[in-house]
Amino acid sequence: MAGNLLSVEGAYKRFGGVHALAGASLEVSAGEIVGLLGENGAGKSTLVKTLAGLHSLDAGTITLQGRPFSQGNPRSAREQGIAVIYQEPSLFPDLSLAENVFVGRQPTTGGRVDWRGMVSQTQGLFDGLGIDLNPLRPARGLSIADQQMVEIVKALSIDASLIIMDEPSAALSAAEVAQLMTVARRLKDQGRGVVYISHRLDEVTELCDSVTVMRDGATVATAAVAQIDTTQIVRWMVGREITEMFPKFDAEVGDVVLSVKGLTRAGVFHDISFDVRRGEIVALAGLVGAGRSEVVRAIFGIDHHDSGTVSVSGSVLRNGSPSAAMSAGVALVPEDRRLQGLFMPAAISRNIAMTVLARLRSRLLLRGISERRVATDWAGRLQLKYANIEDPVERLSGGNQQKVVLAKWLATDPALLIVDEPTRGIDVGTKAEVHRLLSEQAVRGLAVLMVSSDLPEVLGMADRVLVMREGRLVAEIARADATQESVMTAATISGALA
Amino acid sequence: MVKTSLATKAVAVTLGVLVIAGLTAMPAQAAPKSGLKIAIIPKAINNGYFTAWNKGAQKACKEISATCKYMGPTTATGPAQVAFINQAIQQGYNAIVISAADQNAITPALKKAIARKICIVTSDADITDTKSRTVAVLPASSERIGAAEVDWIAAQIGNKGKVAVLSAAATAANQNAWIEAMKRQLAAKYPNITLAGVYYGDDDATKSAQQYNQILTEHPDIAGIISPTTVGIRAAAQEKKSKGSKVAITGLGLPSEMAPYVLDGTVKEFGLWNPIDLGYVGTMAAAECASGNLKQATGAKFTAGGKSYTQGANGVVYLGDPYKFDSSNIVAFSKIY
Amino acid sequence: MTGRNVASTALKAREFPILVALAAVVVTTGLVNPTFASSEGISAILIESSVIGLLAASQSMLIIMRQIDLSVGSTTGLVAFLVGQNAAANIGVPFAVSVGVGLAVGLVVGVVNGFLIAYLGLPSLVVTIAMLYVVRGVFSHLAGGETITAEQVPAPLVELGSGSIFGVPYLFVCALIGAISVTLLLRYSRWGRDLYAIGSNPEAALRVGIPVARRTFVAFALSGIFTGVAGLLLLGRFSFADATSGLGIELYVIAACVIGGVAIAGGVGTAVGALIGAVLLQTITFALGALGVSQFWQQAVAGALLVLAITFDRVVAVRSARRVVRRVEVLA
Amino acid sequence: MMALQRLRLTAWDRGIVLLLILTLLFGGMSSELFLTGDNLNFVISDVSEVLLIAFPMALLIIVRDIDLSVASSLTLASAVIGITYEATLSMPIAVVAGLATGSLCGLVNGLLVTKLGLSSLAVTIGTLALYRGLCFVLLGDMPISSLPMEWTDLAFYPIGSTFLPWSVVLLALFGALFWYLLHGTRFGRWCYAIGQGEEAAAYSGIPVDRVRLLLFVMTGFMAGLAGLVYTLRFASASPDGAMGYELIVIAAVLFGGVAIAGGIGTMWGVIAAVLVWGASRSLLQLAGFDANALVIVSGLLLLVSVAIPQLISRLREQLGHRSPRGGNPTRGEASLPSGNEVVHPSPAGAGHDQGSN
Repeated sequence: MAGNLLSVEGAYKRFGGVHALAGASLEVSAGEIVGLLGENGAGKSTLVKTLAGLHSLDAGTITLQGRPFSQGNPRSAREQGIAVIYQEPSLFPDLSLAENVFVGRQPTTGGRVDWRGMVSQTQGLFDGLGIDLNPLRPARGLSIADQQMVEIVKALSIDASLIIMDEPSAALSAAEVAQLMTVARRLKDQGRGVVYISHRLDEVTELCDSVTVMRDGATVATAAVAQIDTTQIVRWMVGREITEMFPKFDAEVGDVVLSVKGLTRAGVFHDISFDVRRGEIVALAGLVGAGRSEVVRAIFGIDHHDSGTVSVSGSVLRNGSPSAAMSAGVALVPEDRRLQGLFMPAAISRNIAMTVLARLRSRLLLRGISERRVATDWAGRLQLKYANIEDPVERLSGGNQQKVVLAKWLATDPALLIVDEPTRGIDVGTKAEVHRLLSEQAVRGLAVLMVSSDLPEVLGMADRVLVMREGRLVAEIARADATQESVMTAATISGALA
Repeated sequence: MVKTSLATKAVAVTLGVLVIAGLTAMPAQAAPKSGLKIAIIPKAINNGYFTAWNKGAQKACKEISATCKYMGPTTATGPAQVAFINQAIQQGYNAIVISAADQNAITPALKKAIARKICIVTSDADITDTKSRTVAVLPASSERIGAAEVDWIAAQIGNKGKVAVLSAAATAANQNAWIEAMKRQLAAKYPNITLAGVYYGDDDATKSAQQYNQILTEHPDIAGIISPTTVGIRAAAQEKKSKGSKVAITGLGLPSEMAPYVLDGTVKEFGLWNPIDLGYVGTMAAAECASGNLKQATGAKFTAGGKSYTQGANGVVYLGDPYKFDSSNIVAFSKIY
Repeated sequence: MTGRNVASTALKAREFPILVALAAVVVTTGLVNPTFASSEGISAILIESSVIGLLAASQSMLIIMRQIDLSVGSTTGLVAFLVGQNAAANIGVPFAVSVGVGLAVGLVVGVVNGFLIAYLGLPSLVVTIAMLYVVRGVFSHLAGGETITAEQVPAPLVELGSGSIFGVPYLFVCALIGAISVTLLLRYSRWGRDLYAIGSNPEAALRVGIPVARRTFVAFALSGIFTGVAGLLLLGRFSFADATSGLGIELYVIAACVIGGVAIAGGVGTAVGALIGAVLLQTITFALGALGVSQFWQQAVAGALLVLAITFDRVVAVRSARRVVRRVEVLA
Repeated sequence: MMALQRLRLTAWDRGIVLLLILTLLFGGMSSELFLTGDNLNFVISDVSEVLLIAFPMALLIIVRDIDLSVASSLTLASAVIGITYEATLSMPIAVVAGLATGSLCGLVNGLLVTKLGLSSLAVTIGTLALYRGLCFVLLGDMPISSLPMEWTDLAFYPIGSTFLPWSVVLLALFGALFWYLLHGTRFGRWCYAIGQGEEAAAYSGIPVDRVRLLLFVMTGFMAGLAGLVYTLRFASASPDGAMGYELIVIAAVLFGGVAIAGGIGTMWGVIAAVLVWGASRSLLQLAGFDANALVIVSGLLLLVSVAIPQLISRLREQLGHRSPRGGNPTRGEASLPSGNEVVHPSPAGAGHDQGSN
């Protein structure tokens, strides 16, 4: 191919027993935007990390601008011309934007940091991309979109020939996505290669020249965008019928358990009203940043809401009190497992028993043996794979960690189970187990509210799909009517109605 | 360089006699037992004044063949001294000579020592509860020390103007007693001298110097500063020397530390008793007590270094008025302590 | 973007309100008690601020990178004592040797701290509390009851402690030079910028390839050298040293940094700010006296002001963060 | 060792308890004065205040906070006790006033930290100066020593015919109480949880700020209680008492195996550490070391207490063991079984019970 920039061939990478990459390939030409697609766990992020210099391949070749790419060193990857922009930017909040762009390699004149030069170079890069930010302002308080822009500028400042954007749009609003696309096109016009990773197929088809689809660590298809449609892409990504994956049992739908009325938190979400009934799995869909996690956080009481009510089984919950929510029978499996869900250095038993300590006391004394008993019981029920119930939970795999979080909450015998991104970053096998578990809970009579960005999961599991966009509830779609298209349309296009 | 006056010689000789007397004098009555174990506890080790104090104590010990251990805390607080009182109790010392860093806090510990038949003598600084020690060997009565310091400063400033006091810690008992005496002396004898304030340097060189500057900032018209503590007067003298102020400085200081300031005119005169004598007499009293020759009783006498000392009320023994140092005698004394 | 703007933005940040507070204290107190604001009064404040100020300036470097050094008080005293002792034991020793001794002692403590913290990964709070005791104990043992008095102090140090240039005491000139050089180092060298980056987001710093351990080690070593200089200043300042020199000043140093706008959470602040904080702390102490506040109230009021300063700083920080967010929201 | 294992101590705590036993044994052998009732009475009295404050300080550091103002709170409580007694001539009222003062000091710290979100290190450096200043405001240059004999005698005489000082009653009572609180209640589990992950704790329904506030108040209260003991022990209330105790307390707690980064530590370790500290001081003193040596040893003990676990973990890494936590895996309250591995490579989980009961 003329102007071939990057070529990855026959890439293999194994972590322990897991084949993260098993014959992946990727081709990028200068001046081309390639969409890299695949489900969670398909190997995209391993491939990206390899190109960022964080991993080395077990087998396979990487050629960059005709030369072999030297792997395994982030700094060297950058020097060879690859810049990676992650979904969650990691800037230095106290440093100015100019410095964030140039951190560790500030321009110097005679050994002295050339602030003026640095600021004007940054300003130049900002201007070149049409970014309206003051290079002297600190990064603290920037919106995610602006942080992404700074990361892109950072990539440009090292004059990267290949820029990889790992789900850059996940947390952006529609207007911000448009701006991002403009920037991406400008990069392309400058003759750079761009790899664009996204779950939003409409974005990919709009922006990219070609797509590469990965599944189970291997590249399954590469095609020019002009020649294919989204249905084809989804088929490649999933590789089988979606419904097979999701064990959905018929549950008897009963009384209203959760009733949210006019819930508002200024600037975050507005006038949210919906019900969830016994035996029902309701999905809260939408783009990241649409306010879904914020809504469930407010329901559980982590955040205060400004107006509206949350009632569980008929009684109104106290605003901003997780313990009140817990005693009313609400359980929340949070979005960020490591930070919010688990005490990583603590024992598995401690983690599972944490929510039910009040019940474990026997004769005034909280005994470790009762913690272990309840933990072993739940670990068994959830088929948790562990060596010792007192091992620190950080030794478990991601999927098993998620089971610990589920166990911790199911142990409270909740009436309402809220799960936020329940299968993010979990291998396919465990993922199905988690889904089966959620279905079983619904059958047992729990009300389940599920926040998910994983569209197949939403479609496969939910009895009803609620769609949020920019802090508002914009659609309610019954299971029968829920399709990729109907949900995505509601989530992305303003003015669309269900 | 400075001509040694007759008076100086006389004093030097007296001191020498005192020292020699200790070696040669025949004890008048029953001699103290030999082989006593005596703990010498200063307010804090690592302090030049108490090093001199200990010198006297060790001298006494040598004379009576006692084993004396100099032990104490690194910071001058009562509670910190208690650990060393306990050590003396555990190790079966016969007597303790202590300069009380706190007039109250060490009393319970001293009572325990007394219960173990250990003789307690306070030297240099006393405690409030006079029943918790046999005798106190103190430099001079608070009245005399306070009055003398006021007299010195009055002479330097021409009996009028503002003076300030730069003291040690706000809780230092002997300093507070002297300051009260100073106030009485001012009221009685010097109507034209006003007391601008009392400042506390906590016997910390840094803080004392800062307090000196604070005094000058607050009272630019200050005529004199009395610092009844060796750390304070030295810090004040050094500050005056480096800043070139005209304020008169007096108080209680160690001749060896103050000599340069007296010789260059920074300080005209100041005074002190002899800490070596305090340590010496205190240790002798402790030895007498431990030998069963001394009890607390007003009017009772004991000898040390050939000199007889009489207990006043509550077992207090004063060594005599503070001695005044000036350019005529400082050189000779600076070699001694 | 012009250089002037760069400079003004830099100053605008956090030091400005402290300077305003400082000016306010000086002016109001000066109105009540004119000698306070006289050149002698101000000179006295500057002298008293010098040692703490220099220590605060070098401490700011550590706090900016989320570390702390509580051993500085002990080390400063030790340096002062050893330099004096060395000069007294070797009469006629060149002044450069005295300086060398001081800096070397400071450097040794700094290197030990730095090694334990940077390469063994021990928490700096614990290590430096431990070193506070160890250094103080060794110091106390070496010093015994010995005092270093004026005639033992090297003459240039005595001159340093008492002289002034254009009415500004030499001591403060030293502290100012120290603070400005740390500020410039931290502002204009990549090395210095790395410290801010480490303090602002340690994980991201590792990710962009900043050698965090090496930076930490060198910063502690450098801070040790500054502590050595502070010891020389202390000796010059008082022409005196004994086993209690420098006792307990570490908390004043930290307080000066906090007041001077160096965030205890790292990433923010300047050495000059820390020096201004030290001056403000000292000014308040003097002002309370000049206003006739009783000695017994002074510490309480100073403590209350310190708490207020911390609170105020936090409130301002939260406010400005909120303002930024709101502005972004309006733009979006 | 079996008995110790049944107590479910982690490696570090076991080490400290072992060190305590060794110190006592060595002390008894090297000096006949050391294990006398008299000396033990003194050692226990001498550590009373530090130990009383170390109990809550351990919890506070476990939740990743710190209180540097404890010595000042202690002295302020002592001052209030003295003044109230002088004013009312009623010791019970004075004691209540003292304890209330301590608690109030803690409450102020806690409110500043939790409500305003300030760093506890910075706040308590400020209140350290503030509370100490208030002591001088209250007492000026006049320490109060006119306390009733029947109370000061409590600190003076041992219990009955034993050698134990009366402060042992408080130490045992509050030691048991704080042990129970940390190891036997939900509240204790919450403390560990907050220290191990504050956000996860909030997501587990733990009232994080309320727990922290309560711990600050407890610390203040215990400082007040220590103030009472201090006042009685030295039969006086003085504004410059207990100088520098804050660092001793913190050093002792860290020496006891509580990680400064939070989430790790046991009450056993802390109690043993304070006793080791007190015993070794006494031992050194009896052996004729001077005060300077005591200071150096305090510092070295502290340094060793953080360096050794770190070195062990490095060593384990080099030997190819996987370290469960970057920090100090051998000190894990949380990583109890891995603690076992350090001493006994045999599989853990031999049915022993958690929480030392």
